[in-house]
Amino acid sequence: MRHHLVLRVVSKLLIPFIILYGLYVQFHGDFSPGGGFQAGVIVAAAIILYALIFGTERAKQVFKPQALMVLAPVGVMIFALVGYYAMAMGGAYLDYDWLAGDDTTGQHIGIITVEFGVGLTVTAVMTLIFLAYAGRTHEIDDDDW
Amino acid sequence: MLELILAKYNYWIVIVLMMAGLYVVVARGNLVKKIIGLNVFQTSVFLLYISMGKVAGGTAPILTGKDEVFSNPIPHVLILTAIVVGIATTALGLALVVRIREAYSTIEEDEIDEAESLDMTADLAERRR
Amino acid sequence: MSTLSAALPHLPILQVVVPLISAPICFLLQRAGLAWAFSTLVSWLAFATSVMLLRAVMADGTIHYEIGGWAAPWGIEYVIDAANAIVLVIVSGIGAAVSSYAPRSVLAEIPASQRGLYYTAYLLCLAGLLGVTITGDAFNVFVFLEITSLSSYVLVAAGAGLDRRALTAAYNYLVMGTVGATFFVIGVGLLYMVTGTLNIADLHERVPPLLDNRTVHVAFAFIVVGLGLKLALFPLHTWLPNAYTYAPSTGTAFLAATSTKVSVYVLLRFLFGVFAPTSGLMALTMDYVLLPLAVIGMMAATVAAIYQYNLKRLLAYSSVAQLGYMVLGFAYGSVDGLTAAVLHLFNHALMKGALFLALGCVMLRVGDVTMHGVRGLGRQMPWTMAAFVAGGLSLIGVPLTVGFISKWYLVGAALEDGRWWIAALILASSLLAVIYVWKVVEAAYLREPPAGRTVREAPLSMLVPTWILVLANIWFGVDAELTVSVARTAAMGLLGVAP
Amino acid sequence: MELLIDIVLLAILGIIAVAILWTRHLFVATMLSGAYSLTSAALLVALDAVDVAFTEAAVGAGISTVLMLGTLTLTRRREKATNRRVSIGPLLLVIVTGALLIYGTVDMPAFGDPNAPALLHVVPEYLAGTRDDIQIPNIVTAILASYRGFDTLGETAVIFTAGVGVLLLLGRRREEDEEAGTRRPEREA
Amino acid sequence: MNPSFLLAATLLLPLIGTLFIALTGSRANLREAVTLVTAGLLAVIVYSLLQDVLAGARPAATLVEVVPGLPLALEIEPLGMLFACIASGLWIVNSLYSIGYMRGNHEHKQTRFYMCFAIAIASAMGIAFAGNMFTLFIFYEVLTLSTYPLVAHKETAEARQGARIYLGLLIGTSIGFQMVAIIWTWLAAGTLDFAAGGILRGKVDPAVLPFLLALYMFGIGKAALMPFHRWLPSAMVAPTPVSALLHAVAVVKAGVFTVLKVVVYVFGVDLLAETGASQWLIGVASFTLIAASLVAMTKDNLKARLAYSTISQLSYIVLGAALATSYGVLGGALHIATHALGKITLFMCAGAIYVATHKTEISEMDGLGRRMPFTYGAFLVGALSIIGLPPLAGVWSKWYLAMGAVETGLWAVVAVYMISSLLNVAYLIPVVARGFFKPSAEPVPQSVGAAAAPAAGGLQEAPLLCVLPPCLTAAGCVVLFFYADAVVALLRPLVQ
Repeated sequence: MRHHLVLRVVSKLLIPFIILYGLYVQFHGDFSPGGGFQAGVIVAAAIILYALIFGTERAKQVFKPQALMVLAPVGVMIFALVGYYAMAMGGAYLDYDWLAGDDTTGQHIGIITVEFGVGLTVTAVMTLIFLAYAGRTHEIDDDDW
Repeated sequence: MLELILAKYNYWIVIVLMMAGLYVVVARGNLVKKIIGLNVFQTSVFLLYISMGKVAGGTAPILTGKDEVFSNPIPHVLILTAIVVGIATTALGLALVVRIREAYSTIEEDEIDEAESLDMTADLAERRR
Repeated sequence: MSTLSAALPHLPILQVVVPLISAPICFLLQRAGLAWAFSTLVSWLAFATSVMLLRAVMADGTIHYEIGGWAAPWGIEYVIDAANAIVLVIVSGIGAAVSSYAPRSVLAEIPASQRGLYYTAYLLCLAGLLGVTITGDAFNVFVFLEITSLSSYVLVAAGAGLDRRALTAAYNYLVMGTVGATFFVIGVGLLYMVTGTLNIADLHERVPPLLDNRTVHVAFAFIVVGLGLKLALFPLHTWLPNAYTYAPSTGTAFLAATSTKVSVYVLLRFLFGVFAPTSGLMALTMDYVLLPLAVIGMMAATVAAIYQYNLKRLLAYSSVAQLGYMVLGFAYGSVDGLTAAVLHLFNHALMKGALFLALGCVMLRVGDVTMHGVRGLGRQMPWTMAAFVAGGLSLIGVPLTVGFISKWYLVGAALEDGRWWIAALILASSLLAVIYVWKVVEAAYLREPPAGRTVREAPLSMLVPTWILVLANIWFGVDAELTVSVARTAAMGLLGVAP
Repeated sequence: MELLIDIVLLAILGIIAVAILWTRHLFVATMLSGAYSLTSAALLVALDAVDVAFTEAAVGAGISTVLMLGTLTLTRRREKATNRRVSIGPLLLVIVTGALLIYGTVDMPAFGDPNAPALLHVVPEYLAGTRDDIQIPNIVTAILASYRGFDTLGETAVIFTAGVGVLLLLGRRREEDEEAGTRRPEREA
Repeated sequence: MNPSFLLAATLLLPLIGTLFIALTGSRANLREAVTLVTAGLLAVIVYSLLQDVLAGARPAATLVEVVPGLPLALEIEPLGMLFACIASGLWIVNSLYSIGYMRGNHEHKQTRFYMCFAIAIASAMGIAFAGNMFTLFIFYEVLTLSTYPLVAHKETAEARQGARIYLGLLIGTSIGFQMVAIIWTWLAAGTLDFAAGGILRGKVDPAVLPFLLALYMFGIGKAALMPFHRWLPSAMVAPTPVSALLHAVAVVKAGVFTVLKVVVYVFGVDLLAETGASQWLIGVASFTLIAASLVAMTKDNLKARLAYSTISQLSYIVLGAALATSYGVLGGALHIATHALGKITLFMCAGAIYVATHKTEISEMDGLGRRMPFTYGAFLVGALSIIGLPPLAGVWSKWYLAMGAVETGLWAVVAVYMISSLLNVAYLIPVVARGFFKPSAEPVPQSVGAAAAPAAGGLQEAPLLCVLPPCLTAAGCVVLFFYADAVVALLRPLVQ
């Protein structure tokens, strides 16, 4: 689809906004619908859009698979480590009350951190999965459809 | 009677949808179609769950400060998890389909069965040698 | 030491989250050797944890652990009693044995670039199985069941390096497993709808008064069918033979010895820990649906096993039959029956673990696990084949092996119940097992190897774990006091009978 | 009004489901499946499940459609024609299963019942707890990330597992796999 | 030494022997020496225990408690002592014979042969000294499994087939019937310990006692009660030493020994007598007894004929037990000893003939007696003992068995014993008669056996180690005739 100028320009404009929206969903999940998972999917969608328009090879240069392969496990680890940290502080596993001096703050910190971990993993895994599919074949041409 | 229908119609339609999905899974021989069927099946189950949490006249479970009637948030939480599980399964299933296509040059169940019985004969022939 | 004692109250959660967080670490390690060493270390840690938990449970009774500090039923709690403590031990124990065994086998069977991922999937599977077993929350069961299932599909599909049929086997497993999981979720949803809770203990209080509720009946049906798919209850077993045949040797050994067992346990937990049907429609279902299916499965799968040429498939069919034994045991609904079921769950894991590990050795050296491949191996790989024969004898139920103890209790429970025909069928099926085991024995010991084939005995790194399981087969066959007492405590706990 | 929206959306879902059953073109089926998810999302909004709707739209209509399209480019577009006749066995199975479920609905609380048992047991504590202890507005997030946070950890692990699986299956170049598919395990001499 | 220790040693010693046989497998002489030394030591231990038992002691040892209430326990009582003496004593003789036979025949895989043999003996000891039915069952199964490789020794298609039947029937009956019976007993009586007078009195409805007894009797496949006797002829594909010691002594006697144990210590003779639960068994045993004798007459293959003879003789003992009288039980127990001596002699002679001439069919053996006088002499003595003629041991057991029948007033059973003895004459004596009196079919006998050489006088005996043992056991038949009293004294406590 590289020759569709309109598409390229529009998406170039859109992609930053999609990612921004993803970040909003990520960190505003406490207040409105959304959270790590939805945010992760949105950001991944932005990356996938980029890959579709500009080609997987170029996408891989921007979003390096090696980096994604680090981010995916790190997201899970962030979540799990919050649990361990609470445990080390004296609470039960994942007991956010122990993350800060006061329970409510602790809960907020906990929720935001784990949601971040979820978002990281989802973004990375979704992108990786897409790249794996895409890496399996030649570039997708219009004629394919 | 009407009351019964009004009380349950949502469940019934959702159940029919679920069964349509399940039918595709069981009856269709195309591997991609099966995955699509699974998706329809699971999505309908999500609807069933959410339906049971609905409260007439309720709102989305987001605290706004006013004393409102909320729909049951627990099914929402569960289904969020289930959706994630669903996409994970779909991704893995489709990856398998891609590999199957590469290995067998087909994604139709009957043709794969044929190829596998050929594999079996080849195995035996090799041992006879 | 102080950190250790501080960790003690957290053992229940550590049992699961240590393997769980190890999976991403393993993923990051990349190099196969490191990934192996790490996953083995974690498996042994998990094993040690489960042994400590079992001891604690047997000494002090049920352990509760509230995750996130939220009391049940609002939060998710872990509940450990004798029934799941023994399952934890078997899962982590088999995990430890299989992962110690793995490197040479994985080296031979799995392409270099996939080995690290394979170990990661194994750790996820281990964490999932442990999580399913230990949890006291119905929906949490589903989540961890899916970790298990997805990683099992991966473990099976990893066999594609050797045989493309691994792919279709994994695909079928995935479709049937997903349908099963979805059925389970429907069942749990229906239960939630009428009770408002997901906590198993809470459900146990709220469901029995509703035993005449039709929604509960349907929930029961869906949970049984869903778990039936996962545990390969005849006739829902069709995914199993291919999955076990084409998965890599280590994957087969691990899955065969653990995953269906855990599903059996979950079914057990739901049947007795939630529904507790002593009368009515559900009790009738157990008597007239579950029991006959178990019996038919036991016989049909045994007969099918006799006609198999590929030994992994042979053992897979034998597994279906053995699952029939377990379901039989708890379909009686008596303490004796449940004791027999739990006992067999443990014992069967030991047998199948040993047998599949022995086959892994054959796969490594001969590259062919068919009747043809094992010809004359009795002399060429004496230790491997001796392990296989010992496992086979256990499968038949020869005295001084765990199989005998299982059969003793299964038949005893059937007789106690006055179900003569079932006792007769159990014995008939174990006699048929003689046929398929002996086909292998004859091929290995009484036939000449194919002309020109020379193979050496398997390496020690594989023989030792195999023989550890074989010796466990004998040890718990000679001294069954521990297993029997745990199984009995478990059975009484599940039935809510005071000791 | 709610009822009307509800029924219209359900009807659309029904039509899409039949169309999926009917079509032989996998591309069409994929698109229909996306549409199905999108319509479901709309229905979920009507059922007050905004979080779920959001996710279903992003996942069902977005990611999974993209993955399916990706699969189709790697495989093929059309289903084999012979597979379209109605098969009795599966039909029977589906009818029995459906009938069983409908039988189960008889004793269910009515749709929208504000006094359903599910609303009376754990939910009130969640509402109060979210307001007082956790103090965030989105109750779903509170339950998801805190009360049932462990489920969410599991869920993240599920996604991670899928990633591991896909990488294992598709992570390498195709030629490597084809080469590998034909070999027997190296016999160690 | 501590009797419990000695008791455990009877089991351990052959197992240790097995280990050493395996280790010395490459050096034949050393290996055979190990076998002989082990056999000798075992006999010494058993006979030292015999002194204790005669003095009234009942040494016991618990090895391990498998499941609460189900220990692996050993305890000596007279019947078991008798069986152990026979098995361990004849193992020495048979080991000598094995060496001659296996070498004479250039058999392959001799190490495996001796190892399995030693394990089989260990399990026979376990059966003899088992303190409860559970332990007995376990060793019973081990005996089956350890003899399987011996039956399949030749590894030909025929051997595989025979071994399959052997294993199938023995495992099948034991798991299919015997195990059920044992579990049933356990559930009913709450124990499986052998106790004088039985453990079932008042625990099982007398109406189902015959059924339980049937499960036991058919479950003890080694007793070769029809219709589960097919394994015994099938097992004849094994090398002759195996047939001699195991399928004339250890294995089959383990079967009838178990029958006696069950009758005496599980059911109790009195209980059976009172309830008449064993009446049906009299019929089945009598039928087997006569039918097997008749079949034996039709067999031309010597080992097959001996096998059917064994089936018939085993039924003597089962019949004795079924009579449920003290004489019957005593006679049965005594018959274990006398028949063992007689039959092992016959088998060893058959093997000696095979080693020397490679002949297996009786019709081909015309005139052999003159060339193999020692072998045929021993055969004659063994045959006469089995027929039950004085001054040979066989007469005593038949006497007691007949007494038992008289005691119950069942004259038909007496008649069965008598007819059967006549049939014994009809199928055993022709073998000897053809050997001595028929002219040889082949004029110039060519030696096939290793050590055999047509020396002056036309002697063509098998190697010394093949001929000496049957002569020894034949002599034993004579000796036992005079010392039967000692055996009866040993067994006396059984029926008091």
